[in-house]
Amino acid sequence: KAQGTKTIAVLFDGLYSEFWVAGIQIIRDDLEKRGFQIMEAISDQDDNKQFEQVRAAIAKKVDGIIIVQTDSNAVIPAIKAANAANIPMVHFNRPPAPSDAFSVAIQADNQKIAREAVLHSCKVAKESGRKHQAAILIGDLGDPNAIQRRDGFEEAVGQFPDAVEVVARVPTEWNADTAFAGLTNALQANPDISFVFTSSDFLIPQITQALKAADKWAPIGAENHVIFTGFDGFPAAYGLMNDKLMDACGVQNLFYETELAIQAILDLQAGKTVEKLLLDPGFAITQDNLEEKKEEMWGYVLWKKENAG
Amino acid sequence: MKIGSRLLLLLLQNAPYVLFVVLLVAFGLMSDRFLAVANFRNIIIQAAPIAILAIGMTFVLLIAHIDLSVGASMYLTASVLALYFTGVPWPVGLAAVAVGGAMIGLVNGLVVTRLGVASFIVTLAMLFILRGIAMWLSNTRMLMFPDAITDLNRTALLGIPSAILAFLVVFALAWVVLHQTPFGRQVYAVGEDPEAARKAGLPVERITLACFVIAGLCAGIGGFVTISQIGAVGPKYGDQVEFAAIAASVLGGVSLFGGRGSVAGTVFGAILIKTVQNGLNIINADPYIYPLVTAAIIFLAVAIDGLRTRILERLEQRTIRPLSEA
Amino acid sequence: MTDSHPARTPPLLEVAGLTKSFFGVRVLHGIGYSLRAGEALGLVGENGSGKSTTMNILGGVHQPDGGAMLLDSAPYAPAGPGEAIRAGIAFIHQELNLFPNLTIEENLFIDGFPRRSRLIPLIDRAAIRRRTEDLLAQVNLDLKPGTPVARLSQGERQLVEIAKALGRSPKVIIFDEPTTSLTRREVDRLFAIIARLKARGIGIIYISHALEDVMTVCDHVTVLRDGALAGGGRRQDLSVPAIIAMMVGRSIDTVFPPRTVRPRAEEALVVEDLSQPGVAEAISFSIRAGEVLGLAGLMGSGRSELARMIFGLDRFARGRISVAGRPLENPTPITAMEAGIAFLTEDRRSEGLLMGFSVAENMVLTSLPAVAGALGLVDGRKVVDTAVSMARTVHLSTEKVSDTLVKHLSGGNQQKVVIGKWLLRQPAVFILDEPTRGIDVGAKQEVYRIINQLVERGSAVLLISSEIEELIGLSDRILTLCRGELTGGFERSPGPGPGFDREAIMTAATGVAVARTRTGTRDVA
Amino acid sequence: MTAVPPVDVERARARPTGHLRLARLVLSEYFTLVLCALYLAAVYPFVPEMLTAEVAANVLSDMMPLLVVAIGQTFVLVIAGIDLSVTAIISMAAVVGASVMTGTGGYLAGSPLAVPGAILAMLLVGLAIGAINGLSVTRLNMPSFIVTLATRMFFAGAAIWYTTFHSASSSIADLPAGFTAIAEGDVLGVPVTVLIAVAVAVAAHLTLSRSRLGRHIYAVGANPKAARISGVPVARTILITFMISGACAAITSVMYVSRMQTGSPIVGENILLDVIGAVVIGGTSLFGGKGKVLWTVFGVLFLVLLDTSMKLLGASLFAIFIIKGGVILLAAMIDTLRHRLMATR
Ligand SMILES: Nc1ncnc2c1ncn2[C@@H]1O[C@H](COP(=O)(O)OP(=O)(O)OP(=O)(O)O)[C@@H](O)[C@H]1O
Ligand SMILES: Nc1ncnc2c1ncn2[C@@H]1O[C@H](COP(=O)(O)OP(=O)(O)OP(=O)(O)O)[C@@H](O)[C@H]1O
Ligand SMILES: [Mg+2]
Ligand SMILES: [Mg+2]
Repeated sequence: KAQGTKTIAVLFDGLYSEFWVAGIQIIRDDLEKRGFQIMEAISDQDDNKQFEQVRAAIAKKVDGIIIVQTDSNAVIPAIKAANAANIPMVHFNRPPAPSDAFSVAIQADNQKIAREAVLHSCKVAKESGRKHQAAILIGDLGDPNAIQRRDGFEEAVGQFPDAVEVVARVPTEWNADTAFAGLTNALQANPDISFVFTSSDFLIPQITQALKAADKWAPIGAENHVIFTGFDGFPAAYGLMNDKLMDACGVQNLFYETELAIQAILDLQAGKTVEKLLLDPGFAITQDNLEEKKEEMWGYVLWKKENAG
Repeated sequence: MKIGSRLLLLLLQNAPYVLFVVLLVAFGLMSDRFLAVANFRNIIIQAAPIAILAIGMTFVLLIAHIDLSVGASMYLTASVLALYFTGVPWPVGLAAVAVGGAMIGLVNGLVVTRLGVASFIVTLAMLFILRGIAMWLSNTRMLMFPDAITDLNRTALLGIPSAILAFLVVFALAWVVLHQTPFGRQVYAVGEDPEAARKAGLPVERITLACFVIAGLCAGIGGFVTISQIGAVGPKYGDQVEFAAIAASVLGGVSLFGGRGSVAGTVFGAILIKTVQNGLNIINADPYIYPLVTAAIIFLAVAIDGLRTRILERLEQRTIRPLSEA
Repeated sequence: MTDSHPARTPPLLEVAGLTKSFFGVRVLHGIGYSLRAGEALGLVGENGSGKSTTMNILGGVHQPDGGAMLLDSAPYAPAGPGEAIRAGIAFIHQELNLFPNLTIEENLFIDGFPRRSRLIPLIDRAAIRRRTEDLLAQVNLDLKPGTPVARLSQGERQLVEIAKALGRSPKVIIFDEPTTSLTRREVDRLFAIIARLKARGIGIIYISHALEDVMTVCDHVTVLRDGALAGGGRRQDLSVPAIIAMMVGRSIDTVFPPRTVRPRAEEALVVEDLSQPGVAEAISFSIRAGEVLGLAGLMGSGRSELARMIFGLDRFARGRISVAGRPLENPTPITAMEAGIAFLTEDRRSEGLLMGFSVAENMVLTSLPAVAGALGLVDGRKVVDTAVSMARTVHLSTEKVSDTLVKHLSGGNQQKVVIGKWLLRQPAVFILDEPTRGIDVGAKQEVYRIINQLVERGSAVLLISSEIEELIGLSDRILTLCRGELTGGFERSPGPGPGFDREAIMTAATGVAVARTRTGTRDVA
Repeated sequence: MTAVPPVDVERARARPTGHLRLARLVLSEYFTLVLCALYLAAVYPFVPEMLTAEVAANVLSDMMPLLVVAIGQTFVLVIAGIDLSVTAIISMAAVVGASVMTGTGGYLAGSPLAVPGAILAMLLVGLAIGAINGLSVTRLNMPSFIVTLATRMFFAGAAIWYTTFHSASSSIADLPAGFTAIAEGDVLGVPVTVLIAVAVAVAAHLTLSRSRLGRHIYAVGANPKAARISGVPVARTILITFMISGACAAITSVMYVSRMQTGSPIVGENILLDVIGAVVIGGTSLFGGKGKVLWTVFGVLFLVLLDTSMKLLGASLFAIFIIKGGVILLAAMIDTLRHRLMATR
């Protein structure tokens, strides 16, 4: 291999939302700063293709692999292949299923984060003193993240049966116009919907459009405000929180996760022992803790950068 | 002919509409919100983009070609609009995506006619290329559109929402072009038999080219209506809509082998598909069954159509001797 | 120049030295002819002699490699069909060129609709309706302009093509084999129309294998052989045998070769009470081994339908079929073939052959088990051997059976391939539907010879033909079919002479209600 | 579908015979193979790893699943049909097979019959969906494009739904070692998947080129009317063709599942365009009557070489999209030109 420079393979399963775009960018910048070469590949949610990418990386004799798989089970052969080639592997944001293969995972607890964010909104709902009809925008049913976020949502609202009733579960297939149409139709069927959770902030523009059309786009405190919970912590989500249009948002700590991932690779290369699972607790940002927590929210940092220039 | 078989004939001839009515009744029974005027307006608004796209697709299908690139074309033109036409008034934006779409259609058409490559492959390759370019330009980020465009979604003219208006205009134009202009009739002739059309002195290449341009144009316009509704585009934007557009056309009776069908059927097909999705939303169906129900209904509609053609052929078969004698 | 009559007026059209190659093969070697206004020129020659190619050049479909054309004394070199049409050349193609999905009026104006105004490209529906009615009247066709062409019979479509040509105010009209799918009465009607066109000063080029027709219609005849001029002249200086001699390079004297065997006693095919509403009514007949049964009838009388029912291609409501004494229940093509029936369809192009495939592949398609080797896999050697020997049997012009694609063969040779593929099965019953349609005299002779060989080996033949002479020349018995019903049966009378009463057959074939046949042929439910 | 563009006969001229060798190679059916070689030569300076044994082995094993499903597609394209449902068949077979043999709650968990039972179930899924496609085309008179579009949508959704009944996560794991050995094992150094794919390819080749069924398939693809009149059981041939495609997709599913050691409902979801692209690059016509298994082998090889080189280059997703699209387009254009050239000879 080229003397001196080491190569890290960065294998993502897609760049479908700003979270991943920002994530890969931070990792890329950081690695470059540390003098690594990068071999990038996107699997487009095809675990088989990603397995082939891992083998290509091994053939290329990379010095470490940062991977985002689609399926926690299907990635295990790839880990084994990396183990056999003695190349350290770190999972960014999604852990693999338990197995005897060795790799390090950085995990954001989607379900917990979703639950916490939604719990805040449920409390808001309960305090309002009336019962709210709720809609959830569910992600692609083949995507485990989407499933975990949905489950977190269901757990939270399950604790407030008299404040929140789920009347619409809208499948979006992670598809903007399906989401828009689905929410519009749900609002048509249930004009009283006043509680919305989206499994990803990337649907914010469509939700905005649908709520505006139904005359439900109003800030907190207004009669026709819809209690709105996001997930991911996008810049747009911060913007809405700031404008009092969103009540809470589940935030994955992107900076922390990228930092953990790169550190883990370095430690593994140096032969240190590293925990198999490094947790990003994530957090729910709410109207209550917005000021104190916003610096930890990656979306805020990007938002600040954008709105500065 | 007997009353019974005449009734059967009538039913068969209108089979897709019968299916539609059955669906309406079924959803209506399951939710009292379904059969509301506002909801039908919703359905048509939601069907508008796909209907516009499918109208363009119909032109290409009529000449026995196919365009798999319309979704990618939508994504690319929308990305260019968001990136390089920020702050323009919406008519300029609309013109930009329409012209952009038409130019992509022109490229498709030129490769098909000049180089003689099968349109399936040309437009499949274009799907990749256009999507790739759009991702490159946008750096796979979500692109937002200004209020000037997103507000259109809530604008109405003479009480007609803008999406429905756009759809009506495109539909009316397409209908007139196909049925009342020389070009339209020649499209049907080329679709039936390109070799015969060439021998009859028709400019087959020019007509083919024009159909691809129209498909591209409609992709641009349909895309514009979509972005006015959803307000932002990401890398999944326009994914697989070519299949929805083809399904809408075929549901409406357009033949994949050229020469048969009409835009009226296509529009009906688009509305049928959106009605199913709307109905499932309205009755809050289990998310897992959406694709199952949608696929089953597309399947059913086309199956009925196939059976219908077969039975109609039999019923309308040439007879050599009067039937009453037999 | 085809002949040397005194030049009264300059010719309308002059063609000299046309050459043309396809895929490096010369198919035209310097063709020339001339045509005067108001005259008809007959173009005859064997299959593949270059008639259609010559006319395709004139009609702008192909461009010549060499040679020159003058139209109205001005150089003429059309780059495409549109240009030829605008120059005044109307072309009625061998394979009709209509769009069944459009209406008659749309077909007539497909290449140039009248518009409502110069600026707005909207079709002037009223104008095309008026003009269509006028044109249809000119060809005596009593149909609504808005009728879809899909509903028309072959003969009606032919007339629509002529009406379309007339709509262009042409100087020259080319007819490429216009009568192959017309009834005798329709042919007569066509001839009357051609006479009127000539009277209007239009030049006619008429291509046909029916030499009697050519002699009836044309003032001059030009004969092609192998893409070169083989002779010609004024009609009154020529005779049919003389033309045939020029065409094939030798004289063919006995048109129907004599047969030495008599039909045997055993019945090869028995059809009883075959009925299908609207198509056939209580049809019963039988054919003996070694017998040729002719089936006469007007176009559209249901002969092809009858054949298709026997072969299991069309369904029937009632009736029994048995082959060699064994009943054939609910026939499908597969069971019919297993029972020993072979069927040559009237539509060679779209039903008889896989045009893009080789001669060998086409021939063995019906008898794959016979060419199977180890493991039941097709044995390439056997395929070639089988095809080569069959190519010899049917006197096919090529022996490169696995390299020659069927679409590159002439019509006559294509027909030999179809016949060959059925002969390989050694059928007990061979149904031949229009076996000589569109093929030249030489090839016809070959087909007649093959039919004789077949019956001599003991096969039964059901021969459907629209050429009554052919039926009379070949059949042992003739049945007539009219509107789906058998209306007569005729035995060959022994001894010299034609053997059948031509008039009686014609009368039986037209049925009683002669006047009603045209409307009776079609009854769209 | 579109009609085959007419060959421009008028432009055809007898050509002087020069560069005969090259011309013959370009015109031969090994053309795609030539393209592969040219491509390899072109990218070698940038990715020298392409010619290492390890990458060659990767290319070989990456080819196998794609090859098997592409062979099935070849059959369907030859009868002038298309099978868009193959990806859904792969997914459906994957989850059904996994649900049969998974150690956690599988129908045959722990039984020695688990592995054969699962493979059988997967094949049955493929054959059954193929039969639905085939019967819809023959009995219901539906165009194959729409039939398989609908079955694709249906079974892609059904696979995801089915998974929810058999696993708490989004896929079904804990598969027996006997099954995962298919992807990992080898016989005398030859990987089992290669053996399977070669067996499928040889069987398919013999079927298409030498068997009665093969002749029937070509005849139906070229002209169904003429085929019927020549005694070809047209409906049955079409049905069998779709079932072959379904079975091939199921075998591909076996390979994927054993390789990923997971029955995932989205496995193979995105490979449709690769499958059809590979077959068509190989030279099989979308209009029926023309196609060969060998061509498909070359087409798949070409696509996998392309993919592998871009993986090694670490090309970004959009670059892959653009290059892949461009190369498919270029290959199709060259193929068309090649046929024009051939027509003039
Ligand atoms: N488009 C074409 N491509 C290749 N060869 C052709 C083409 N058209 C005609 N030919 C060949 O040119 C020769 C002349 O054909 P042409 O159709 O002119 O014959 P014809 O006299 O009209 O025969 P027929 O009486 O059967 O109609 C034949 O050998 C034919 O195979
Ligand atoms: N009215 C019609 N509608 C549709 N097709 C027609 C019609 N008339 C004729 N045809 C088709 O045109 C072709 C030839 O015409 P036609 O049936 O009149 O001749 P034919 O088959 O020789 O007659 P016969 O039935 O006496 O054998 C056939 O394939 C027939 O199916
Ligand atoms: Mg001819
Ligand atoms: Mg007939």
